[in-house]
Amino acid sequence: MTSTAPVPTLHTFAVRATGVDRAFGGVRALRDASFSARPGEIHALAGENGAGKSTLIKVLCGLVAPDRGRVEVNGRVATAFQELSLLPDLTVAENLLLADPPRGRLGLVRRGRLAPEARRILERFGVDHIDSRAVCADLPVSHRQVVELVRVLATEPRVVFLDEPTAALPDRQVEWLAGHMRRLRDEGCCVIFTSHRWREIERLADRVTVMRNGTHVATREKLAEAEAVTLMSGRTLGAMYPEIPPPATAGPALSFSDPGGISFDLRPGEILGVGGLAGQGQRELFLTLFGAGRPARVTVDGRPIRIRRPKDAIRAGLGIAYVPEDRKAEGLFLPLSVRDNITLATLGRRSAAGFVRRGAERAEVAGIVSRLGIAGGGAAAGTLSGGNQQKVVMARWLLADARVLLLFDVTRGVDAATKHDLYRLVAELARAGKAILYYSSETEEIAHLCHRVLVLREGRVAAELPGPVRDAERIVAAAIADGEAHA
Amino acid sequence: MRDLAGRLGYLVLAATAVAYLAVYATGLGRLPTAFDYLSILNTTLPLVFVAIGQSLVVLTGGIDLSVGGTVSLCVAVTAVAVTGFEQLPLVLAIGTACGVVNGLIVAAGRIAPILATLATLPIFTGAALWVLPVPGGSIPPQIRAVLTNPDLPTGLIWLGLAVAGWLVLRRTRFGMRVYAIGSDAGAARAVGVPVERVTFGVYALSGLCCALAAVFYVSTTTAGDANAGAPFILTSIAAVVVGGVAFTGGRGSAVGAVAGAAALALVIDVLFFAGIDPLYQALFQGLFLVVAVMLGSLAMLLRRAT
Amino acid sequence: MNLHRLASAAVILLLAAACGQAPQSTAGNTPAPDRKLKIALSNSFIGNQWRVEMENVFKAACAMPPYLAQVECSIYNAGNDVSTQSRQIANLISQGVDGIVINAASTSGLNGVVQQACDRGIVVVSFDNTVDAACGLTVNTDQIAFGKQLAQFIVDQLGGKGNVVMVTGVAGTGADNDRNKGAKEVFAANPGITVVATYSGMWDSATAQRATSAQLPALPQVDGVWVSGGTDGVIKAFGAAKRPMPVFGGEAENGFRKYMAGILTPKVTGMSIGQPPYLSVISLELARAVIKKEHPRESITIPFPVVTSESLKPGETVFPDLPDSFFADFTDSGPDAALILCQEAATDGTPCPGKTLTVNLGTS
Amino acid sequence: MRRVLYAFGAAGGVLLLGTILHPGFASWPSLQAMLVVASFTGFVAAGQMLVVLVGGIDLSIPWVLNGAAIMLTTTALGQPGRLPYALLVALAVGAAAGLANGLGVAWLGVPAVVMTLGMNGVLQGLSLGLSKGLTCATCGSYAPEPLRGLFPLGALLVWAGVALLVTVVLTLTTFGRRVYAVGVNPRAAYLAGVGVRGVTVALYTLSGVFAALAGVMLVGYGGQPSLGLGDPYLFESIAAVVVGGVSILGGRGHYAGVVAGALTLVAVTTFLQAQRVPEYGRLMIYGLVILVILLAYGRTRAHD
Repeated sequence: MTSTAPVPTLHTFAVRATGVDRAFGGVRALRDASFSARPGEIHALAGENGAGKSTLIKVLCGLVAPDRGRVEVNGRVATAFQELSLLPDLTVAENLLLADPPRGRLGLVRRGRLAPEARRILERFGVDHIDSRAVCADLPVSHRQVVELVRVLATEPRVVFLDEPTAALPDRQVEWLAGHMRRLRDEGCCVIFTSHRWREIERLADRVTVMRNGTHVATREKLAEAEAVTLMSGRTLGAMYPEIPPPATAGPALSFSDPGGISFDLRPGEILGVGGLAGQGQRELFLTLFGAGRPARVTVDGRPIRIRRPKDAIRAGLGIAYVPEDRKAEGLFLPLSVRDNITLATLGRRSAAGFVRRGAERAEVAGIVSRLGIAGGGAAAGTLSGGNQQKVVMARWLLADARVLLLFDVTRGVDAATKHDLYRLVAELARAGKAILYYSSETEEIAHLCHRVLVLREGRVAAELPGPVRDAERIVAAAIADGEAHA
Repeated sequence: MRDLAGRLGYLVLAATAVAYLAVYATGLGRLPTAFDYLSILNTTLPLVFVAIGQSLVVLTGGIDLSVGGTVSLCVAVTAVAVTGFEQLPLVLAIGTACGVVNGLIVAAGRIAPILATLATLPIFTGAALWVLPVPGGSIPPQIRAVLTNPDLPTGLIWLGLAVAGWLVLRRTRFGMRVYAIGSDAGAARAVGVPVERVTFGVYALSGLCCALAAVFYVSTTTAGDANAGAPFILTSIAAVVVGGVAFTGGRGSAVGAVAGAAALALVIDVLFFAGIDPLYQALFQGLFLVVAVMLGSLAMLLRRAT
Repeated sequence: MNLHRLASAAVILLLAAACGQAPQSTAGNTPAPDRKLKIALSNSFIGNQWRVEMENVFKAACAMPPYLAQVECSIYNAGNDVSTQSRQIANLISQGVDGIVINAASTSGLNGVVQQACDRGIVVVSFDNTVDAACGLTVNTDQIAFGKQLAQFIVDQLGGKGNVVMVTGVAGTGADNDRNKGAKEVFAANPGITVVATYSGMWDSATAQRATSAQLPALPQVDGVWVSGGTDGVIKAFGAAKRPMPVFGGEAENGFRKYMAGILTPKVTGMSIGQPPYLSVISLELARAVIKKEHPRESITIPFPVVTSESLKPGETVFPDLPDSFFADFTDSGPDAALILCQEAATDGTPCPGKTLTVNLGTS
Repeated sequence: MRRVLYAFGAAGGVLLLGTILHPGFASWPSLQAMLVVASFTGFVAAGQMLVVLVGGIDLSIPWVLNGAAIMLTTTALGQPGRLPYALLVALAVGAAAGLANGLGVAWLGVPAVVMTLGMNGVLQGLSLGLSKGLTCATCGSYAPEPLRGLFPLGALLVWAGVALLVTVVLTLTTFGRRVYAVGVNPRAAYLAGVGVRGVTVALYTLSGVFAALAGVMLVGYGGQPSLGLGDPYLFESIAAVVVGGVSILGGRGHYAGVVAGALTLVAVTTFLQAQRVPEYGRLMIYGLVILVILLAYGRTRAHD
């Protein structure tokens, strides 16, 4: 924490942060965080979700001002954000050239030149299969991710931040990206990226910085996975996951059969994992089952039921619950109290003539809050930490007596301790007879938590693995087997 | 289908124009004359300019209710103070200043546009009443001869310049940024668009457009009225939505809004020649607005379905 | 789908039609004597009772001899939007009408198009909210005199001493300004009179009532009230606040006259001057007469009908069966009446049965 | 809640200033008169607030109000016996218009501004056309006596009733909880099983009903409808809602604040009239007051 080292004339660092604090609402995303990266290196920023990586990047590239501390940057910076920063209504060409469009006399933008110029850039990066005149909102996610990366790389920056650049990329595009990262590095550029795939970090990074709970833990040139996990989570690998009890042998709680290529039975007490690379139809599957996508037909206790909207799923005689990954957009009402958030889906059961029976409500909320260990019960949901927020959403569905839980990447953006709590909770729910469909962007979790794993590829089941798989590599292997043919 | 929504304004204009020709021809047994076109052109010009300004604001996802006050104020100043071409810049400066005030409140004060402009509307209207307590004033004939000559289609030149001005603006970095902000202000900021500055500029331009509209207004009517701006609030919004500019921002164009303004003007004529009972006129204008926009929504729905 | 091209084609068609048509002179100056004259009423806004009556009496007059045989009438409303009204007048020019009778959305806003109508030999007569354009004829009452006479009545009743409230009309309009100007002159000339409050009633009874209610508690004793419009609302506000009734000078709302006549209680002392709705019929007659060259091309100012609490006659100047908001001076009365109309003409726009309408334009 | 206090503070401040400059400004008769005038804004703003709570806006208020007022008088024919029936018809007109707005916004995806603006025109045309400009001589277009007898105290009780009703519905019922949820995050509300479209339609319908109620009360106050009756209430209702601290983005606000907002606006107008500020000055100061309050709220936004 040396705060004021004199800046050398020949820069030994490309970016440097010293003693940075930053809080959002009540949540401290960065506390006394320090970081330094050199020109001509690929520097991985590792850490669990919620460790402060994204915030650190935003602080380093100047988008977010630190509450305290000091940030120094040498040279032009470009950033690819985790939540894409493409402008949805603009074309690919406009997005690529927004910062520096081709201009003619009088400094006017030559709109006719936009598309060809953008096409040249796309060609230069070998991705000319993307139409430069297409409107971004109409592109598939993987293409959008590529456009975002091209936008960043094409500006020939001296410092590049790539926040989860591979999350939505098919494997071949990951190779493509790796090539460009190396080229930039060799040209003396400083490339900083984050990834939740350790394989990529090992393969690409010259140095790794590990963060935990908003602060710097270690910076190493070589780092074995086991040690990294320990550094990131503060505990050892094995102890992370609880024992999962065997599922009940009863008939399926829910059967789903989609002519599109996914069918499965889900038994009470069973945790069924849904794996595969990101964006292979997992989200669509979850939303469909919950009635928020295409209309779905499921069979419950032998009865066929149509689900056309979430209300149907919640009622449906079985209670399906959906816990989304994006709590803020899809799960929570941030300014409303924890109580309001928890009871929203079950207001009908605690009301008389349309009035909320507040006594009953208070008791139930108090019960579930203490059972899940939600801190800050009376406050607005927006002031809670990520983990507590996720528990609030879980609590909502537990109160609803849901029998089928659709848990979609529920551990994203949650600190290690809460993650551990959530795993235990999932195991406990299974033991209590809930049927659970589980997806996580961290394949590790699926490998350790699930009785069975469906591996999806392009919206179909590519493989079904009996669990616990334990070795995440096997899921990844199943996900990419003969995948090259499609990419 | 995205294209269909974007071209809503032209389609509605075309449909209204055909309807106009049809009712005119059946009503009078002949086609419209140059007089008709010229008077349509001259009476529509003020709305065209306000609609251009409004469309810029709506493109960034905002809305400007104060256009009514700004137009009133500029009409008042034009009628009172303009004795020759040399005073016109003063009017334009006052309009722009009104826009600057809105821009400051919206961009720096971080007040929602609809509220900021709701508050400035009575302020500007009050200023107009102060400048011109009674309708009156005048505009020098030489200005009128150049702007909205009743015998020559000089208005076409200004309409052309307005559209050309938009096309030029569309080709500046500023123009691209307007769309970027309307599309997603957060993402635009993340990629380095100076959101506050552009927002500020858009409101200033809207004020300038109101001033231009006011000058044309006084030129067509030959005198001023401090209540002149009020009808422009809702009609400019109507013109913008009929013109296919999305209320969420980022989609549409000022030329579409121009088409929307022209369509709204033609609707009046269609109702006139169709001999609709005057008491029911508002009914048809309301239906026209809703149906025109519903077509746009329908186009978007179809697009989403495909 | 090439909708864009389709749209362009339609617009081009429109423009082609424009070029293909030689500009045509529309109206002849003197129509053949046997042809029916086309006279249109272009009204700005139909949103108040006065305007409705004004249109109704126009409609009724057109359905009565001699107009029934001589004139083909039409009516257009523009919703208080100047550009809409200008479009409508332009369309009337295209239609080749012989005369246009206008109640304008803006005294100044129609100058341009009225000039064009004049240029094509169309007789334009504006009334009530008149048009400034010099070529047009006007039919109106003297608004400054209106303000003065009401004010003078109050001053006389109070013996030149007391507190007076002024309830004005819609700011920024000519009539409001003229009436206020007249009144202020009179009040200023009487040092014993203090104007203790001035606020706008927007020429609307409900608004005047609300504004007065909100004002009254903060006002000292009020001896006289001068109202530009919405008088019955002001009286109701005084009644609700249990204030003693001052002397009123106001418009010709039937409600005000009911109070004056004691049909409604409390009976008030007052003077009621109307801007008569039949201005539209006088304008119609002026237009007809000018086109037929029976009357010189001159504007006329008609005297406004004046009644006081003493001179009211039920069924003639006050109508117990009609609503308060009704303007009671839809017909003139007395031996020198400009015209006499029946009740149903004003309420329903239907012709007075078996009657030939004679409109006396006076000697001017 | 802080904004509600601010709103009451603003109202109190204006009244205090008025009392200092005009003794008797805040006396009971004066206050009562101001309350009655504020109640009309209060009725309309109740509906406007409900719509704003889910991020919408209702521009059809002027002619919903007028249409209901006209329906009331032409149905009641001035006879007390027909009053209940007439009241029902008038409120039903408002409900029908609001329902149509809601369906257009929630099911057809028409932007609220456009849908309600169009509805305003539609109602204007229908009201004028069907009533022939209200000149129904035979129907003696008066509000029946019992309605007129409501003023002033009865009307204030009605307002208090509305305030109580809106507050109770929003804070104590399941519907109220759902309203705030939809206002804060419609997507999440949908995923929590809330019928977002149903809630939206219900709120627009209620807005229509409240506008109609305002029309009924105004007819009772003035004794009869006039055609420009609703015009002042469009922008005034929005102003009362935002001065009352309701977030225009939806999901936040209380009717108590709106009551204070309506009072503030009326007090400001009355004060300026008492000060004999000319019309242009009144307009400018009115705008400035709204602006200052908005800026004050803007500063607190970061905290709540």
